[in-house]
Amino acid sequence: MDKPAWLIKNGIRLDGRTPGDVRPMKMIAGFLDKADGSCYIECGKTKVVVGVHGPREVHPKHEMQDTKALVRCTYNMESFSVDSERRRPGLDRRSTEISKVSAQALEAAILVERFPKTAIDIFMEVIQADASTRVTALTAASVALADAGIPMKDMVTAVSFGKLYGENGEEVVAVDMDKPEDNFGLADCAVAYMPNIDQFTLMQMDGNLKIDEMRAGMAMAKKACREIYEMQKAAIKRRYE
Amino acid sequence: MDKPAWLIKNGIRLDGRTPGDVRPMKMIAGFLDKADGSCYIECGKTKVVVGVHGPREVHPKHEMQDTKALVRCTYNMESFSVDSERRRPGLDRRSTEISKVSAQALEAAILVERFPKTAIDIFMEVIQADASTRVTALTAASVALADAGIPMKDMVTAVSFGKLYGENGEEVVAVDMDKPEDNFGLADCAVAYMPNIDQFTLMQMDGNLKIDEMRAGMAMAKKACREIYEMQKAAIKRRYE
Amino acid sequence: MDKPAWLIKNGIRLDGRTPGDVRPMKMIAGFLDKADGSCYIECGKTKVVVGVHGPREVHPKHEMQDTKALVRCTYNMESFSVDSERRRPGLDRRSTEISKVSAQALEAAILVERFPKTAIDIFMEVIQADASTRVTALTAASVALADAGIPMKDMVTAVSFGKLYGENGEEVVAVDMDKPEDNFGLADCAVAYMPNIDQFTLMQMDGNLKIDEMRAGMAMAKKACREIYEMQKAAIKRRYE
Amino acid sequence: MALTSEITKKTIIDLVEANARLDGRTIDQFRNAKITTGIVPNAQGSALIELGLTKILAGVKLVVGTPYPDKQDEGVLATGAEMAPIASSDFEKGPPSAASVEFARVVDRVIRESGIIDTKALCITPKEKVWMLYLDLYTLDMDGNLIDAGVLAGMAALLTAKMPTYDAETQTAGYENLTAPVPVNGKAIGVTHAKIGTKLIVDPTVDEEAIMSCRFTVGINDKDEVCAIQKGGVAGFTDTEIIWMIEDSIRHAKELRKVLP
Amino acid sequence: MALTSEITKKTIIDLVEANARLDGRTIDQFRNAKITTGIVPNAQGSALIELGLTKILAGVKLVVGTPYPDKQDEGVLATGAEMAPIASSDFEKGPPSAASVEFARVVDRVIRESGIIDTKALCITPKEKVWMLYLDLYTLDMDGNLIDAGVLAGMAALLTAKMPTYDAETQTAGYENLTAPVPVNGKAIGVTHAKIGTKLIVDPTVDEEAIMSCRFTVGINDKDEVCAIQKGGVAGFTDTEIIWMIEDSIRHAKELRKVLP
Amino acid sequence: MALTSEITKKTIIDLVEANARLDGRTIDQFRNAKITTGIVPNAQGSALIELGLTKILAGVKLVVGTPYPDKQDEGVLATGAEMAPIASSDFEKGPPSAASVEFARVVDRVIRESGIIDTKALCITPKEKVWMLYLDLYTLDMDGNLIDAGVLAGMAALLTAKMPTYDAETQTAGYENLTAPVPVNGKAIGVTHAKIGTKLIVDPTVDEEAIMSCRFTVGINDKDEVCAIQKGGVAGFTDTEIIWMIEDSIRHAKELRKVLP
Repeated sequence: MDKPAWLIKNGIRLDGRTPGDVRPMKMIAGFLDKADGSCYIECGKTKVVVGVHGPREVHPKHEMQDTKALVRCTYNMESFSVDSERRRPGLDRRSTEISKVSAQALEAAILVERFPKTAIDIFMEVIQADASTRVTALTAASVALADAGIPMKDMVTAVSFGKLYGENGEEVVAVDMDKPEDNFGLADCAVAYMPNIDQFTLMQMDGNLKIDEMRAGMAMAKKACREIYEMQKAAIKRRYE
Repeated sequence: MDKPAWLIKNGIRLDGRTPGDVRPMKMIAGFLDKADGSCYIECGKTKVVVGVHGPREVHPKHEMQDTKALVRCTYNMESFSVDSERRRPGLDRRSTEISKVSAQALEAAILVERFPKTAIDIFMEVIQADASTRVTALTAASVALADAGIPMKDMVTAVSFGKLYGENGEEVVAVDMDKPEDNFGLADCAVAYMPNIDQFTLMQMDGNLKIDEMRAGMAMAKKACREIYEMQKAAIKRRYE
Repeated sequence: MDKPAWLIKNGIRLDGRTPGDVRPMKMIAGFLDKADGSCYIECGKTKVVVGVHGPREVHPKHEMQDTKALVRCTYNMESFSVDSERRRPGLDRRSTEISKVSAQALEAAILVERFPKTAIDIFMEVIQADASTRVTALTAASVALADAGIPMKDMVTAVSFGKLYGENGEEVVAVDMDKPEDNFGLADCAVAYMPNIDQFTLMQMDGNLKIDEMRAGMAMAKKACREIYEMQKAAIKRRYE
Repeated sequence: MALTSEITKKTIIDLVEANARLDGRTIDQFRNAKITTGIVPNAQGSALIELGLTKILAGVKLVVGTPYPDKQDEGVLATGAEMAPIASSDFEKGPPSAASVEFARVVDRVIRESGIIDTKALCITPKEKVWMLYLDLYTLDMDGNLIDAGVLAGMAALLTAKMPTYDAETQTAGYENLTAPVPVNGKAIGVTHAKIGTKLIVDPTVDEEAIMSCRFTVGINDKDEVCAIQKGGVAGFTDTEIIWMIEDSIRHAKELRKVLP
Repeated sequence: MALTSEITKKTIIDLVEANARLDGRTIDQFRNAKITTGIVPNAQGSALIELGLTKILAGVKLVVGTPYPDKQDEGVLATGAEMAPIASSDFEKGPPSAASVEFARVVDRVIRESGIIDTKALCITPKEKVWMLYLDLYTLDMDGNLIDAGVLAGMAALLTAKMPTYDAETQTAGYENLTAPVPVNGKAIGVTHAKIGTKLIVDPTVDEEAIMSCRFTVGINDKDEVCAIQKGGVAGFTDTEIIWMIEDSIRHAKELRKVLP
Repeated sequence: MALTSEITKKTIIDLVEANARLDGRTIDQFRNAKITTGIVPNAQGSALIELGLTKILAGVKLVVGTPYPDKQDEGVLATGAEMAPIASSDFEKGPPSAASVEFARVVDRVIRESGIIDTKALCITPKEKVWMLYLDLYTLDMDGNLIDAGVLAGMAALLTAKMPTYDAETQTAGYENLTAPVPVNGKAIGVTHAKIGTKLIVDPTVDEEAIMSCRFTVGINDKDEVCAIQKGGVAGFTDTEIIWMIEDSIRHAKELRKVLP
C-alpha cells in the first residue's frame, strides 16, 4: 500500500465518508450454535466472529475468584486475515495486550458478582482485518454477551478515532479508521464506551494529538458509539424475532 | 537416495523378498530392567526399543479415568536414527499423531477396565529408522505389555503394506515396506491387527490404491501378522525359559 | 577481546593483582525493599543483585517437601550484562545448570528442617558480567539469606580459581578470575566454601589442572573465602547500624 | 466438557439400531453442506463451510519461500488447523492438542495424496524460489466430523484461490488484482464413518462421536481411488466393514464433489 | 501474594478521600525519582531508577541487523520488560505474563510514538544493514507505577547511550571506546493516574494499585502533546476525568523531564 | 517415583559402612561396562553401553553448518542428552529437566575440555562451512551414574565414527560409503564418587544415589590431568576427600579406557 497524497479532502475521506461517519456495519447475533452466545460482525471490510462460553467452571482452578466471575478474553487473528503475508498462527504480544484490556473493558459492564466462582470466556476471531479490529470485536462481544443472557449494567460499544491529513496540510479528527487511515493517519485511538453510564472502559492511543483534538475525538466517538448502540440493540432484537 | 528403475521384478523385490515376505525380525522381551515390561525389536534394519511403565499412578491427576486405565503412548525417533541429516530432538507433529493412534490401537487389546484410575505408559524409542517404524514399534509394544503382565484380549500385531512398481510398469501389492519402497512406492498403509479377534485397530494409509488392491493388501497383511504373532509368542516364551 | 601475550608476569596479573588477591568487593545488604532479604554486590566490574523470598508457601504444590524447606535458585543474566552482543532474555541451559548447583550449595548451609512445607527462593540477577558471576552471586546470596533472617549453620562464601600463563610459559594458579583470565586462562574452577565447617559445597571446573595445582588452588580459594567471609559479616553488620 | 447426556446417548443408540438418527437422517446420509467462498478478501482464497451445524473457515495464503532440498523444483503445501475454544467447550487454549494435530494432518494427507495440487507449477525459480501454499482451517462451531468438513472447506478455498504476482526484483509477492487460478486439478474428498453398536454411520455429529467406538476416514481422489485412510478411536474394524466403508465413501464422494465450486 | 492488608486498604481510602496518602504525599504529587546512569558498562547505555521504592534497571544494546521489508532505511527499536520474581512475590517465573507484556508495550509506545528516536539515523546501509536498538527493562523492586518508572529509566539509558562502531568488513559491531551519542532528540514522559473512590491520584504505589478501580497512562512528547494512552483496570472514566488527567500529565511531564540526564 | 524402600536404604548404609555393596561390589569397584558399537548404521557413529543395568545409547551425526563468529576455523561439538521416561518412572515427559541439562553439559564438558576432539580438523572452509558434530545420548535404562556411562558411550560412538563426504557444489554432506575416522585424539573419562555416611563409593547405582548426601565427578584427560569437575548434591566435601577422589578417579580412568574401542 502506497501512501496517498491526502486522507481527507473537502471534508470527504478516501472512501467517501465524512469525519463522523462509521463504515457500514452488519451484526448477526447467535451466529454460532455451540457457544452460549455469539455474534458475527462486519464493519466495512473488517469481519470478526465472537463466541462467549459461560458462566462455566473455571480451569485452571487457581484462577477462580470467590466473589465474582472471572472474565477472560482471547483476541485472535486468523493467519490469512491480514493483507500482507501470512500471519504466524497463535497469540503474539499484541494479541496478549489486546486480550487483557478487552477483558477489562467488558468486565466493567458485566454483573460479575452474580456469578461467583465461574468463568466467562469471550473468544474473538478476526477473520478479515481492515483496521479497527479490536473495537469491532468489542462491539460484537457485547452483543454476544447479551445473546448468552449474561446480565450487564450497560452495553459496551466501541469505535476508533484518529487524525487524518488533508490536501493542504490540514489535520482532521475522524472516527472509525479504515486500513489506509490506520497505516498513514497521524493518530489512532481505540475506545470502548458505555452509552448509558457515560464512561470509557477502554482507551488505547498512539500517534500525536493535541488536547483539543482529544476532546473533539472523544465527542465524535461518543456520538458514533450511540449509533452503534442502536445497531447492537437491533441485532439482539432480530435474534428473538 | 536415487529413485530405482523398479521396486519389483519377476516377483522379486530389491532386497530379494517376494511380495508377501516380511523382513527378518528379532525380538527380545525383557530388554530393559527398570521398565515394567519391555521389548527390543529389529525388522530388517529398523530397530526400536519399547518400554512399558504401569499400571501406575496418573500424572497429571486430571487425566485420570474412573472406570479404566489411561493408555498413553509416546513414539519418539532418536535424533540420529534417520538416514538424512540430524533430526531435531523432541516430538514433532508426525510423532504426536502416531503416538495418538498407537495408543488407541493398543488400548483395543488391553483389559483396561481391570485397572481403573491408573496409567499404562508405553514408550517407543526408534533407534534406527528404515521404514515401517510405527508398525514395528506396535508389534514390540504388544510384547512389552505381555512382559509387563498386563492382561490383553489378544496380541496386537502390526505390519505395513503398499504398492510397488515393476520393470514394465506393473503395480504389485506387497507387505513390510523398507526404506526405498517407502520413499518411492505408490502407496503405504500401516495396519495393526488382532489375529484372534480378527479386527484392525490401526490403519493409516497414503498413496493411491484401488479397492481391489486394498482387499489384496489387507489379506496379505493379515497373513503377515499371523506370522509375526508366532514370533511374538516365541519372544515371550523365551523370556520365561 | 584479543588474546594477551601473558596473563601474569613477575607474579603480577594484568590488572595488578597478585595470584592470591581477589578484586575489590562491595556488598550492600538490604538493597531491595520488597524481597525478604537482599544484597547488591560488586566484585571488580562484576555486579549482581540477589533477592530472597521466603520461607513462603510452595507453588506448585507438588514440589512441597514435608520435612524441610524447598530451596530454589534462579540465576539470570540481564540481556545487556555481557560484553558481546545482546543476550537473548530468559534462562538458557547454562543458567539452568548454575541455578541447580547454586541451590544445592546454599541449601547445605540453611537449616531447612526448621521450615518444612515452605519454599525459600533465591533470585540472582547478573547486572554486569565480568567473569566469576556465579561465585559472586553465591557470596551475595548468603548475605541476602542472613538479611532475610534465615538461620544457617555457616555462611557460604564463594570464589573462583584458575591457572594463568606467564611471560615465559610458566603456569600460575590464582584466585578470582576476571574476564580476560576467564577467556584465555588454562583452567577455571568455581567453588563455594563454608569457612567454619571447612567444606566445599560447590565445585565446577573446566580446563586442565594437575592434581598439585588442584591442591594449590583449593588452598588459595579457602584463604580468599575467609577474607570474603569477613566482608560478608561486615555487610550484615552495617545493615543493622 | 460439553457432555452428551446419558439420555441422549441412549436415544442415539436406539435410533441407530433402527437405521435412524436424532436429526432425522438415515445412518447413511450426509448432512447438508453449504459453502460460502470469498468471505476473506485478504486471503488468496477462502471458504466458510456449514456442514449441519459444524462451521469451518478455510483460507489460503501464498507466499514466496525456498524449496525443500529434496524437491527443488516444487512448491510446498502446508496445512494447519485449529480447534479453537470458540467452537466447543471441549477445546482448550494453549498448544495444539493431539486431536487438532491429527485433524490438520489427515486433511493435509487427503488433499496432498490425491495429487490434485500441481506443486511443480508452484515453482518460481528452481532451487531458489517457490510458492508456499498455506491452507489454514479454523473451526468456529463444532458439531462433529471436522475432517470431512475441513477437506470440503479447504478444497473450496483452493478451487477459488488466485495466484499472487511475483516481483522478481524484490523477490516478494504482490496481492492486488489477481486473476490466475491456483493450479488445482481435481477435487479430493474425505468421507468418515463411525461405528455405533454394530452399525456404521456416515458423517457423525458431535453427540454421535461421543458414543462411537471408532471411526474410519477415507480420502478419495478424482479417479475414485483411495488416497488416504485414517482409522481413529479404540475399537477395531473387520476387513468386511473396512471394504464396505471404502465403497460407501466412493459413493458419497460423487455427491460431495457437486457442492464444491 | 503480597497482600495489602484490609486495614491498610481502609487507611489508604480514608486518606485519599482527604487528599492525603500513606507516604505523606498529596494525591497529586509524584514520588522522588533518583536516576543513576552508567551502572552497566557492558551496555551501550544504562540507568537504574529509584521511584520511591520501585527500582527498575534499564539497559540499551545496539547490534547489527537487517531492516524490516517495509522500512528499509530505518533502524529498529525493540523494547522488552521483565517483571522478574525478585521484585515481588506477586511475580511468577515462567513465560511473560500479560501484565509484563502490557508493561513492555506501553513503555515502547510512549517512547516510539513521541518520535524522539531518529530511526533513519540508525540505518547503516539501506535495505541491508541497520542498527537494532534493544531497550530492556528489569524490575528489581516493585512498589507500583512501573510504566512511568520504566519510561524514565529507558529514557535515561537512551539519553546516555553511545553508538557502537561498525566494521564494514565483518559486518559486526565494535563496542570499545565509544563516543557518539545515540540519535535521541527529546524526552518522552509517561504519567499514570489511578482512581480510588472518586479521586484521581498520580504515581500510585503498589498498595494503592491493589485498591484502585482503574488507571490511566498518558505519554507526553516534547511538544506537550499526547503521544500514547493506555487505560487499565476494570472501571471506567468519564470524559471530564480523562481530560483532567491529560492536563495534569502535561504538568507533571515538565517536572519529570528535569530529572532526566 | 520408583522409591528405594526404607529397608533397602538401611541395608545399603550398613553394607557401605562395611565397605561392601548390595550388588557384591566393594565400595571402590566399578560395575562391568559392556559396549556395543555400530548399532545405528544411520548414525555416523553409535554405541550402546551397559554399565551394570544402566543402558545409554549414543549416536553421532555430522552435518554441514556455519562456524561461530569467534571461532571461524573450527567445527562445533554439541552434546545433547535425554533422560527419557522409558528409562525410569522418575523421569517425566516434557521439556528437559534441570537434571538432564546438567547431565548433557557435564558429559560435554568432560569430552570438550579433554581436548581430544580436533575441532580445527572439522573446518571445511574457514569462515564459511564447518562440520557440526552432534553427540546425542538417550538413557534407556536408569540404574545410576549416568554421567560416567554417558561419557563412555559418547567416547565409544566418537572413536568409531566416520566422516561424511562433503559435496562442494550442493554444500551438503554425503553419508554413503564412509571410511575416514572422525578426528578424535584420545580418550576422555568421567569418574563419579558418591558420599554415603562417611564413605566415598565409586560408580553409584540408582538406589545408592537415592541415599547419597552428595556426589563428585572428575573428568580425566589422556595425560591423567583433571579436565572437568562437577560436584552435585547438597552436602559438602572436605579438601582431603576431594583430593582422594581425584586420585582415585585417575586410577579408575586407566581401567575404563581399556573398555573403549
